[in-house]
Amino acid sequence: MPNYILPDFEVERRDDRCIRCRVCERQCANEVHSYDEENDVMLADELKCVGCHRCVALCPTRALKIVKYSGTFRENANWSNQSILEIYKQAESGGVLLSSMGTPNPYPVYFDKILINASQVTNPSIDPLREPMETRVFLGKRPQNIERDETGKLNNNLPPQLELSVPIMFSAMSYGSISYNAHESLARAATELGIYYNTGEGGLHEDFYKYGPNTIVQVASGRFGVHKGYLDVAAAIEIKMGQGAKPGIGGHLPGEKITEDVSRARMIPVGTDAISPAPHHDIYSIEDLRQLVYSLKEATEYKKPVIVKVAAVHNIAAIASGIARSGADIIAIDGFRGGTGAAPTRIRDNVGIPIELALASVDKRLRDEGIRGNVSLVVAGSIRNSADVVKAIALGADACYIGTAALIALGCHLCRTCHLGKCNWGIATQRPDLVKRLNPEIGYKRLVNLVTAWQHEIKELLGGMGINSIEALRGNRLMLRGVGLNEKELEILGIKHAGE
Amino acid sequence: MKLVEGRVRIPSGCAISGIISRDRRKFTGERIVESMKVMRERSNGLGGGFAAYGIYPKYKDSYALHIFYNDSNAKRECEAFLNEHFEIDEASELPTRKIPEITDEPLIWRYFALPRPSRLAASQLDEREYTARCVFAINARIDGAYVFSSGKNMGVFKAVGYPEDVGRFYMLDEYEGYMFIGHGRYPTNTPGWWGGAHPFSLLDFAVVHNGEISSYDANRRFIEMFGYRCALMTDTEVITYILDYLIRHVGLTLEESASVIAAPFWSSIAKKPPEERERLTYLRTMFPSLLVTGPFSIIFCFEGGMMALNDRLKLRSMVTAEKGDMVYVASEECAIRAVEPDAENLRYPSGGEPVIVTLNGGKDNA
Amino acid sequence: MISKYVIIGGGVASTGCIEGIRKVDPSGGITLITAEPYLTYCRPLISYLLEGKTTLEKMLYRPESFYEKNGVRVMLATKSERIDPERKTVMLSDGTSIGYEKLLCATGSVPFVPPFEGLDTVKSKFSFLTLDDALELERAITPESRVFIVGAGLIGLKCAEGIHGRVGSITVCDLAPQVLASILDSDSANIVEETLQSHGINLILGDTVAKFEENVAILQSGASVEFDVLVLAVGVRPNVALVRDAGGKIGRGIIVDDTMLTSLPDVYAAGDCTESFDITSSSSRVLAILPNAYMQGECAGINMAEGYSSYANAVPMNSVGFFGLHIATAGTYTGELHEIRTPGCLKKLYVNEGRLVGFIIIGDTTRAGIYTSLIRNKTPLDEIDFELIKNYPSLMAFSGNSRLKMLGGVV
Amino acid sequence: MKRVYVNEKWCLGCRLCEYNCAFANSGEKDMVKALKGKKIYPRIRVDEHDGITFAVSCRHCEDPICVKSCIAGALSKEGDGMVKLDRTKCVGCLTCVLVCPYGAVVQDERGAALKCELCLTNTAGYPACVKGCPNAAIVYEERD
Repeated sequence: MPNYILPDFEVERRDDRCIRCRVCERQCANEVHSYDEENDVMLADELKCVGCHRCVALCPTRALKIVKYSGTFRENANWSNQSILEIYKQAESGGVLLSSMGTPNPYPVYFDKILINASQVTNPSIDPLREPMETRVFLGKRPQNIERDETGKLNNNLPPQLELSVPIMFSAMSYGSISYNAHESLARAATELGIYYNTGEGGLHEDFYKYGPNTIVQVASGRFGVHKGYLDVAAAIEIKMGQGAKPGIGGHLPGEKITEDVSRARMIPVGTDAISPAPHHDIYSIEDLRQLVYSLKEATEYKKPVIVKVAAVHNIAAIASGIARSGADIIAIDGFRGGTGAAPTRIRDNVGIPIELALASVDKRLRDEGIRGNVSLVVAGSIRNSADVVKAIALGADACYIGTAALIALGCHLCRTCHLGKCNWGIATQRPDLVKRLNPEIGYKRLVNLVTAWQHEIKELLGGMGINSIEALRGNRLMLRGVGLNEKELEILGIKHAGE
Repeated sequence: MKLVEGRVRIPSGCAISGIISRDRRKFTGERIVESMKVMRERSNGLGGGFAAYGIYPKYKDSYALHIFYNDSNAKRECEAFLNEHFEIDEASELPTRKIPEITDEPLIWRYFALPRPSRLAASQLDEREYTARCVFAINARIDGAYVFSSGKNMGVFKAVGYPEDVGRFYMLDEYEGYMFIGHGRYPTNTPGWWGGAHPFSLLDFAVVHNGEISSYDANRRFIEMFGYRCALMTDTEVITYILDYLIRHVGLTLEESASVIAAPFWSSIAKKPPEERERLTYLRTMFPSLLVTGPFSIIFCFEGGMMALNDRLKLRSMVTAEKGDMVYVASEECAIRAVEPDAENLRYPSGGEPVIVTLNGGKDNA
Repeated sequence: MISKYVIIGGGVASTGCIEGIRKVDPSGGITLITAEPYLTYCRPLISYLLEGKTTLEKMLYRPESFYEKNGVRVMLATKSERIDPERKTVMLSDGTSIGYEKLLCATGSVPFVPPFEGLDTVKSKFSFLTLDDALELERAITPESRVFIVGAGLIGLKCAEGIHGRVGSITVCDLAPQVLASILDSDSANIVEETLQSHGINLILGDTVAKFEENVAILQSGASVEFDVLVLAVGVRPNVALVRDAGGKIGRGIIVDDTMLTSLPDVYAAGDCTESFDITSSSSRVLAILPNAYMQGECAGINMAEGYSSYANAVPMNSVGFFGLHIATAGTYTGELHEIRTPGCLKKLYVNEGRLVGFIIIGDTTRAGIYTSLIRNKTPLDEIDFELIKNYPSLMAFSGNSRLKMLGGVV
Repeated sequence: MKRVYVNEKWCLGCRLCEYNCAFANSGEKDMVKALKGKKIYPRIRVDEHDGITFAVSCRHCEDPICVKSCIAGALSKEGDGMVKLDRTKCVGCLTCVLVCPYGAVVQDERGAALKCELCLTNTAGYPACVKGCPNAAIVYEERD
């Protein structure tokens, strides 16, 4: 069958700088580079290049540059290169197109159309270097009433809470979709930071049980790796109903990623595909969810908060309100720009709604119904920096999940080929020679640095607003203004336009 | 567009003062006016007001409703509503003194009323909650009518003008009470309307406040889940509602309420003895959205006494002093000296430390 | 006069001894008595000196300051005549004597000169052991000289390389049918012989001098060699006289235990004058090689200063090059032979009772030390991947864990 | 003393250490100028065999047999514990190569001995192999 596919990238090698150390060749799992002994030249097979920049990053003389392939099809306003390319691929393969990470398509990023307030004159901004600036949050239910004992002393009638030093958590990424070393990096960082990471639906490797107090374990439609010990060791349990990148779609981890260790963690045979069904086959409606929530609470003696994670879809507000009444302690909403290890391209790029709008409408709905205090809201789906965190919290979130940002901190270069399992950065792969490229000793420090840096920035932004505790920012939409948004968008976001 | 409370958020700096006799000894409103006068600098003539307690012994069991009307239609509509929900003992114009400094006054009426028993029973609410809801209803629904005082045996008097002029206008020198608070306003943009002046009051709760809180919308959006409607978009309003919610609905003590709205920092909580630590952690975890940040100093009054409180960083000035059974709170010491030259035990309460004064023999809680 | 420590002989064994003593005793007085007029220099370098690869200054084994720093009194050009173990004194050539508490005899070796007939008729004849030998030889040679070297061992051949290019011709003869008979087998020797011959050095092997007639050497085969300068490099003998005369036990060399103590009380010996136990052949031999001398000296020094050290795993070994061709050998050549020939490299590994006991490498000697340590540590080959490192020595042959130990900690 | 330690668990076999070493000891300021078109003689070498890779350089032994064996007195154990090679004294006999149990002494283009001196004797001042290792498989630290 003829192959009409063009390369995505070109390898530009400055031969005057190349010293033939062949690091590029050794480090490219896609086998783009090779050395021709006879003519003493480095060759490149560009069709194989995914633009992960491993070679560029390691080239000691900066002789390499990966650039977008300059040639194009005869594209036009309607038929973009991408659309043409996809048709060629499908005409060749007859299959569903797969891709990884969040959608690259130019949908509006509302975070970028929201600006943050600061104090001038009428009230003082606060200098985080001089005054305490608090970023600690607790996630969980708040009871309706207080209780006192006979002496009038307040009883602690709070259900189990998650305490976060900063309102950021590492979102669900399963062991299998990412490597052992990536998991260890996340677990260690979460522990050091006093936050949480999430196992995703991959079970929990026995080596990581020691990080249990900072671990959120996931129970998803495949129920992989779920057993008493798994639930008991965790700080919280997350029921995954959906994922922003692929709402309404299950998961599929190809057999080659099910290695000895992965199979043990997932409790499935080595080499078999791990398929998570689209729905939970014991949850066909909200009351079924309630049953699962409570059976998990029963199983763990009501000692752990239960999180329900859903994808941001059109009627998310109603869904969230349902969940809030289902006994869940925390609702996690994943926006459609969220990442994935592998998803059908068409789904990823066309299904769901942006997290900003979903969050705004859910927060409003829960308040209108007077039940916002029943649950905490965690949002995900492309939180890219500390400003996104601040905006999300001002819109009404209690905390944010970061996935892609964490992976980038670990070295991910967003080449979006996780599903190929040949991650040159040792993250989205199970190939031992690639996995070892991510040394958790380095990885966890980079994650700690990232979150610490964001925490500093959050404090700066809070101080500017004259706020010295993150609680006072939650839902504080007056601190936000929109730019270039229409009336409807402003109304949904519940914010004023800049200048108002 | 004419700027009006309720349409725009109006931050403002201010002067506050409060005087209480713990033995319920009565004194005239002249003193609070004198005390406010020396802080004229802190106001800009765009709002002044007072709350006076124990001034209506004759009707001490009825709710004294002070209402502004823009016009007689508003009055007619509102009185229809009142008659429907209340038995009114007396309705009269609130006595005022015409002075050049105070102009454009609305119709100002006063009603001594009690809920109609049939209605009250039907509502399945207690008398206070019933009355409060009626107040919200009028302020929200009846255009041009605004209830600015709704407590028993107390009254709020406020207007656009400097506090001392407002005091003369309302003839405060002719009222006798055991507790007064005053407020002089310095809004950073111009309000149109008398209702926007302070104190802000609900039932027998009245609050005067100096500051601009940065947590406003977080507090507002949370408190509105419980039936409150922040019609004025002022800090004073939301703080009053927060205290009303915590005290009247949740049932926290004044100290506990103070530990919620001006919660100690986690770092200082960590240093407390275990039991105290647990209590404070509980309150912060239970009511995170009622933490009030940004600068404020408030005096919160209720029938049984008052609480003075600063924001936890003490970003606004506030002084307290005593003389005999009298207790004084003010933005500045001079405001106290002006009415009590030999005031004793002058103190500058630290941030988040509530100063609670209750009437002798009275219950130590709102 | 009395010195706590007395060392006779100025070879590297003496340096080893000084450094050994100082590891234990920072101050005890040390006296070094040497017959040579020089501070300790690197004897094996004399051929490189002639070759111009080093200089007199660089040949010093330790910087001049070394002796003062270590509180060593050095007596140059002083011959020790006799040891009196009862009185614990050493008589010197100048008639004086010196008392000791501990004595080290490191007298090295002396050239062995066979009683050739007519040797006395040869005017210009030299040994090639000491610096003076080398300097005298250098004075004697001219670009025209025909140099005849008797003995194709290390000394003879190194001498040949040293003067190569500075003389008219060089002829080397040896009774043995090959060169370097003491360290190479015949076919590895062949490679060396080719290299030497390709550099114009004449080899006469399996033949030796019957008699000298002034400038002519008549060989047993009847052939004759005309020469201007004669170098006698037939071999060396341990210099055991002092200890023997004092009644000490002598075998092939001075007999010492593994603390380097001789049979005489407080008299130690180290270096070429001793015999040591070769673990590869499990026999006592004279190992006249520099590393051995240093290590014996150091061991003796430590024990002399009442520390404890034992030196019992001597391994014969040599690393030497001729005209760029490298030779590395160690141990004994018995047992099962593993031979690897690659372009420019011949490698012979000898395995006995599951252990590597010796090897010969001609050519690329990269990482030969890994083989040597297998010999020294008597590593059982079934514990490592021997096949893997036959071609190319590498720590890869060890298990991950032992490698972790080797590379992970302080060694 | 601080030594260079390799951890094969994290070694990627990329060989950057070899090139960084060669560069650091080249005396050049620019890596391209230093190494372009040249055969390199690094003092650290990476071994590779079915999936296992690790680098080896001088261990700076407490009791260095190479120093004792050097027939030219060119190798010495410095006060700071570093095993130093005086290349002006070395005559290239390679006895050090014959005795080093780690195979850590290598040869330069002239056939003379060459070994790691922790970049303390060149301009780098800090082990270039360590600084340049992308996976912290080589570290420079105190151990016992």
